[in-house]
Amino acid sequence: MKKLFMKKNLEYLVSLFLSIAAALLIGGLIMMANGRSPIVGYSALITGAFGSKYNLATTFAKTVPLILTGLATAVSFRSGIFNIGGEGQLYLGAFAAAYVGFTFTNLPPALGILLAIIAGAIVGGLYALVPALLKVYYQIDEVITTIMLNSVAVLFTDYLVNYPFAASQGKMGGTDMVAEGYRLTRLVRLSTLNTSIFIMGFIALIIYYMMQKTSAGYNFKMVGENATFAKYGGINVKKQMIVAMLISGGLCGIAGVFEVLGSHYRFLQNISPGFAFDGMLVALIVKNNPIGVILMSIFFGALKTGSVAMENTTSIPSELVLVIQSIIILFIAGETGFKRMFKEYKMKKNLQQKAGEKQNARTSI
Amino acid sequence: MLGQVFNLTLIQNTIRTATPLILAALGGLLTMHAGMLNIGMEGMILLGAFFGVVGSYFFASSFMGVMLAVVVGMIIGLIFGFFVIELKSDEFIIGIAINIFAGGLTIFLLRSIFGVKGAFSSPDIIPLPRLNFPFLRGIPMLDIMFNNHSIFVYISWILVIIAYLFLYKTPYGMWIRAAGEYPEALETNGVSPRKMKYISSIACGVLCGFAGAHLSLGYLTLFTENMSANRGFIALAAIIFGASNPIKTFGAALLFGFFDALGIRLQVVGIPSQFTQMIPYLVTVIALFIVTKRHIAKRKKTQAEEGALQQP
Amino acid sequence: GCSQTNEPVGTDEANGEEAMKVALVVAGGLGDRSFYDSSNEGVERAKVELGVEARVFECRNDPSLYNDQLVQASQYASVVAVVGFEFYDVVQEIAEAFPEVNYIYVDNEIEGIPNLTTISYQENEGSFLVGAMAAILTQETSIEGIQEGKVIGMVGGMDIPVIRNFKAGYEAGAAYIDPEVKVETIFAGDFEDPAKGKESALALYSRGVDIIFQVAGKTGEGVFEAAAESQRFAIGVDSDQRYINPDVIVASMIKGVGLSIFESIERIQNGSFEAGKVYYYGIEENGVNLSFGGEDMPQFVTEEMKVQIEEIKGKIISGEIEVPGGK
Amino acid sequence: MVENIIELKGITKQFPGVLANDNINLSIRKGEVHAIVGENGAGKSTLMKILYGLEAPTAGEIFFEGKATKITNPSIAIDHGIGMVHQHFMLLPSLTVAENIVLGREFRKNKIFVDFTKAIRVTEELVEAYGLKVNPRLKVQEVSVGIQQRIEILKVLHKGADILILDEPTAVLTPQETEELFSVIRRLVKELNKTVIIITHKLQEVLALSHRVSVMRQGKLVGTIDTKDATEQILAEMMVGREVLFDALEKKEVNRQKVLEVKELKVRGQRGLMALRGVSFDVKAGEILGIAGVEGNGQSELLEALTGLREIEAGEVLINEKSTRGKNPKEIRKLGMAHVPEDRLMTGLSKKATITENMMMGIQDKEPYAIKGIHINEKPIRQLSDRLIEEFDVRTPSQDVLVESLSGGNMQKIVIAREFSFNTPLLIISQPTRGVDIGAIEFIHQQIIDKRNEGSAILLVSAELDELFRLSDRILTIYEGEITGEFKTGRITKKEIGLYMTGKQKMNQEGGA
Ligand SMILES: Nc1ncnc2c1ncn2[C@@H]1O[C@H](COP(=O)(O)OP(=O)(O)OP(=O)(O)O)[C@@H](O)[C@H]1O
Ligand SMILES: Nc1ncnc2c1ncn2[C@@H]1O[C@H](COP(=O)(O)OP(=O)(O)OP(=O)(O)O)[C@@H](O)[C@H]1O
Ligand SMILES: [Mg+2]
Ligand SMILES: [Mg+2]
Repeated sequence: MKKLFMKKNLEYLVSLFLSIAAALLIGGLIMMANGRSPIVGYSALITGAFGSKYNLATTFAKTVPLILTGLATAVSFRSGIFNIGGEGQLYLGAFAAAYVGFTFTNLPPALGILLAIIAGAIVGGLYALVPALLKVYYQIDEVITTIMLNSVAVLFTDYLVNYPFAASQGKMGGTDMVAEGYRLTRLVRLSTLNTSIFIMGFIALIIYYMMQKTSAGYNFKMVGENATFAKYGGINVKKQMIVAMLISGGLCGIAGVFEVLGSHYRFLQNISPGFAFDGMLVALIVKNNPIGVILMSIFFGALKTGSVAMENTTSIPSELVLVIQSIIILFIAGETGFKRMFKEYKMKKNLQQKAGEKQNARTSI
Repeated sequence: MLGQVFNLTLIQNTIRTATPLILAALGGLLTMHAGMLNIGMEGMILLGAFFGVVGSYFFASSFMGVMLAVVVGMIIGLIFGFFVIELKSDEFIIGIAINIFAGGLTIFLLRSIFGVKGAFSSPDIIPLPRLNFPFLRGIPMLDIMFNNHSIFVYISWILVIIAYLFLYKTPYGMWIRAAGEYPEALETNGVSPRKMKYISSIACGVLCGFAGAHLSLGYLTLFTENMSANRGFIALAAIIFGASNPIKTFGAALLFGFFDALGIRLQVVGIPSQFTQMIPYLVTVIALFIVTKRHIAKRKKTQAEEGALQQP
Repeated sequence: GCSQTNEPVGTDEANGEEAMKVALVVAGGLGDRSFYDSSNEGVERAKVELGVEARVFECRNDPSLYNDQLVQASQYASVVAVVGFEFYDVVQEIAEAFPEVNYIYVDNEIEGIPNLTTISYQENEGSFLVGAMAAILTQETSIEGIQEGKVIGMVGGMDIPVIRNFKAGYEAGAAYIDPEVKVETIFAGDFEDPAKGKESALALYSRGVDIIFQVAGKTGEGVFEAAAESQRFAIGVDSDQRYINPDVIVASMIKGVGLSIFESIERIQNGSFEAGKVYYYGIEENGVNLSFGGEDMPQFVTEEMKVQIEEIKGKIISGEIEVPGGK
Repeated sequence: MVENIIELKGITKQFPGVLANDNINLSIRKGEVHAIVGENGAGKSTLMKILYGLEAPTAGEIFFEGKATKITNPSIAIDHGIGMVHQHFMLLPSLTVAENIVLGREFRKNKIFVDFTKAIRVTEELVEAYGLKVNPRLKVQEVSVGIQQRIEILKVLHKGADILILDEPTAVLTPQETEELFSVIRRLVKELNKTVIIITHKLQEVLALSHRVSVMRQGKLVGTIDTKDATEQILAEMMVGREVLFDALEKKEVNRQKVLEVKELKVRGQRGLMALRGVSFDVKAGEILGIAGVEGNGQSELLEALTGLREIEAGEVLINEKSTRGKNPKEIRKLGMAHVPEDRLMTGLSKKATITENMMMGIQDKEPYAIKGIHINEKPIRQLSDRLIEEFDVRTPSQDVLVESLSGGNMQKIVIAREFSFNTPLLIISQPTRGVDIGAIEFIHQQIIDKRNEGSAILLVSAELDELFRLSDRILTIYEGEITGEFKTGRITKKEIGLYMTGKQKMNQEGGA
């Protein structure tokens, strides 16, 4: 049994690796067609992502919001409720953290940080509650409501940072800075990597544990796979969906909190370049598996850091990097399909061969 | 004050804003009926906009611009179809990949073909023709509402009707819906659901090509990076709102266009722009809520009535 | 191997043999045909005229890249030009981490960091001129396309401090000419959506606005289209945009971003640079100005009006006119 | 010489990990009714799908009227006059009956549009010609399964099929409907010289209807014999490889406390109409109460109401004297109820989950399977799963296999294993052997009787009268949401009970048992 499991994972890794390799090959061809050397390009990409302590730290810094939003997606999608509103929840969570950070400036640091995280999680979670209730009690498609509510949240925080909570210093769409004690310690010189990665790791551990090892996780999965069965079996489907959405929104809120406490020290207008969407992509690629989210986030973090470095040092334009990225995503998404096609082809060939041999044997008699 | 906001140009504005949404949404609802949620529309529109400009500029013909946009749309539709139908990949991921791809490719080609970054405009980009119906001239209201729009505005209206007839009155439409609802059942009837899915995803590419070409050749006469500006996603919202019915989706797109236009005007009255910009999104959520609530109430009522009738 | 210090930069300078390296870090991306592009022009000019080596680092409006790109730039160059109000926090941090690199920071004011020099444009002064000019034009009904009413407009990209600063000057300029001139402003909510820009402009034109000042990046491209379609007028921003459509774009308010960056690089090269202070580039410093395009373009702004504008400039420089917003 | 209209030669189908068809040679004669029988998963459906062009054979050839023919998709099969009625309905719920019938071979108006009027007219003509009554204007989602089966057959006939493949068409039919279907089949064969291939698990049907019968086992064709030479025993032995005996089941007398009590229960159905109009009965410990009725007369709603899946309009349900009012399924289960639902795929299982994940539904938060109700304790769960798999003879390579890859019979065993393992005083069971092969039927029946003998109260709903008669102590008939009769088993014949099931006779409830 265990062996079977190992074999499957190994097979998956191999085919995933092959897909990425194929995508990189195409990317290389594009570079060559463009008169650039893929070897130079890719080595710049790899050094950029992993080449030094600083680069490595930058790569890991990128994974923090990805993992949190990725897990958020995994929790909700697995429960059969599609939270595409992570971006809005992240914005509101981030703002809540900033608000705590510049309003209650005299708390002991640990308490202040905790308060900010809790505020962010609650605000993000409550914002996710709206589409959850609409879905559960009115069967209103949560995909559309969450997308709409994203825009509302972004615009609302825009308003807040430009009017009631505008920064008192510097021309920027942002709030004031959070109290110094609440700023999370940076871990590597110059890099934005900070202690939020440990908190994130802890949260990820809890989520992993919840999803894989608890009856709550089992309930989520059953609701997502077949809600009728779940209800029949004694699971409160509505409650599960609402809870999943609350957790999902809370995680996105926390992702926002860390952007504030760890990276910018204040809420910025446009604070997220689409973290929640990247996280969603990651979760979808690994089919909502929490461990997969973590590994794939590291891959995407490296891809991002590496491609920026590649663009800076090799004159391969950033848009070409985007094209290559999209091809990588396509190939990873097509991995299962390619594998299946290949297997079917192989099996057919095998059997036809066997049949042919039989035929020959028969005729020769 | 209200007079400042509600006037005939608001309707014009609504129609213009809604047109690219309508075109893309008609494409998206075809794939939706065939059982595929296409969030790659955003990228398809962007590519359509870009290749519309390329075609128009190099062939000095807006028609060629549209043709080029359509061909590219078909290719992307085919790629989407291949991954989703053949490889059974997650349509979300493929959609996102298409969006990233379109974003990168258009910027890259903008630089390699036109040697510029950011935006390209030129008098050599031939815009799509505008239509005028002289007989409407005399009636000021109809004149403002229906005259002097770019050709795709009218085409989009016709396409709404065609899409409706196609989906609900022709065999192909029935087959596409069947392919989405229960592909195995369709297959046992001797029609290939795969083919239907391909047809719908290619048609979606074509319609998004139209939407893009309209944006860059009809609505505007230029190309800028990311000029699709989330219209693909809003079109998707219109589809869901309109329950994939062409007529209702058309209504949803108009509604969205209307509130967008209204938002612009409300700023002039002194409401902060962040709030006026929220209007279309908030209205969508609230409208969905009201519509569903009414629907539920109505169902309950008819149930009660039927029940009463049934009692011996 | 980026993280291992930046000694090479120091040695470059010491030798004086190798070319000076300049990095341009922009918050958005090149290709906006205004703000960032004009800063890049300054760097390009320095390449040609001062023989520096240069590289551009774009953040594409991704806040998670601000720090990274600034670090990369600091490791590459000895002079880093930083463009975008968004860098307010990061540039202070990074400047302290790289004491031997000179930072020229555009669009904000920061004092007290020895290797960080900020250049602050008094865009309100420039837009004061624009407002005055527009207010004059809207009364020139002899020009075809100018209507009876005295209404001028502005389309802003987003409702953010910089754009509001533009707005404040614009409104004050108009009021200075004639308090009866009405100014209507719409924020499109996006710097990258020309269709929205066009729609906003059309809405303004339909309300009797004669001339629109666009401060909206790529969204502004749509304003120009709307002007052409409605046969009204528009005013460009940041760099001289008249060339885009000289028939409707009557003038542009230019921000001398390129110039100021070029001058700063030049001063650093010849040692006359005063690091660590704030340079205000207003009208007096020729940091903001109006431009009216090439000779061959039709001129809507008459010599007479230009004289009037020059007078206003003088009054701003002398302090006789106090422009709201700004410092 | 009899003419072979179809010959399958060396047909082999390999699925990943399963050899579904292994070198099968089979010929079908023109004008015969050819039955195919075999255990669940023997490969019957797969073979027919290959013949119909839905699956590509890995090896082998099909000869149609003596000519080698490649049937690569159903369209080709249809063109050759082959039509297939599938094990699972292939109807589009949102389309009308007429639209479903013409789908794929529509009549056109102006070359472009579907001619809906003609579709309705043609459907009416078909109804007329074959005596299979349907209303062409209704949406398929509004009609009962029996009607859906008729639509499937009309669909095939509309496409002009000369060879009809029917994959378990009687599984969901009432005896009356089955009889109707058979008379249509006989007419098709006799009067119109059509050929019919029928898959069924019911051996009496094979004997009653077919000319020849082929038996499959584990992907191989065991043999083809003339029906006149066959008996149920012979067929069962060929299928299972051993004798299958339906001995009388031993019923013990046990204590007779009321466990389930239903009082004046009123429930609305799917479309808001009253599905149950005041039903009262009780089930005692150690008793099996059977509910007999034609499908769609309120049985489904009754079970859903009892198990908390459907809202109760009026009346009361008591389990061990405690009311279920306002309780959700979980709370009702706590009162001592377990439930084998009629639709195992939609309600009883999660296809995308493993066997073990399906087995642990209901115990996921109970000691010792969940420590403190939170932490899943894998070891006892896996042990339980293995034990149930063994006890209930689920044929699977491992407990980590996804349920979707099991055959229907094995899926059913999982549901029964799980629900029976709760050892509840009350068991509510619906269609326990639908689509299940005879070996498994025998086994499941024994399990139900064992539960009864251990003292559980059992409410059994089944469309199979044989099953009801065999298992029940008492039978209620239900018609249009009302109970029309109550009988002690053995006091009534199948024919008689049919009158009560169709509302032609009715007794007042007190007059019953
Ligand atoms: N698409 C498929 N992929 C993999 N295995 C399959 C597939 N379809 C069928 N099988 C396997 O092939 C075998 C034969 O299945 P088939 O459906 O032909 O059985 P059957 O005789 O019709 O059974 P039943 O009486 O339960 O309908 C089974 O083991 C089944 O699990
Ligand atoms: N992907 C699969 N892998 C393994 N087994 C499968 C798979 N899909 C289906 N099966 C099994 O194969 C059997 C046949 O499945 P299928 O869905 O083809 O239905 P069927 O009843 O055999 O066919 P039909 O409806 O055409 O009569 C079922 O018992 C099912 O459990
Ligand atoms: Mg005027
Ligand atoms: Mg079968």
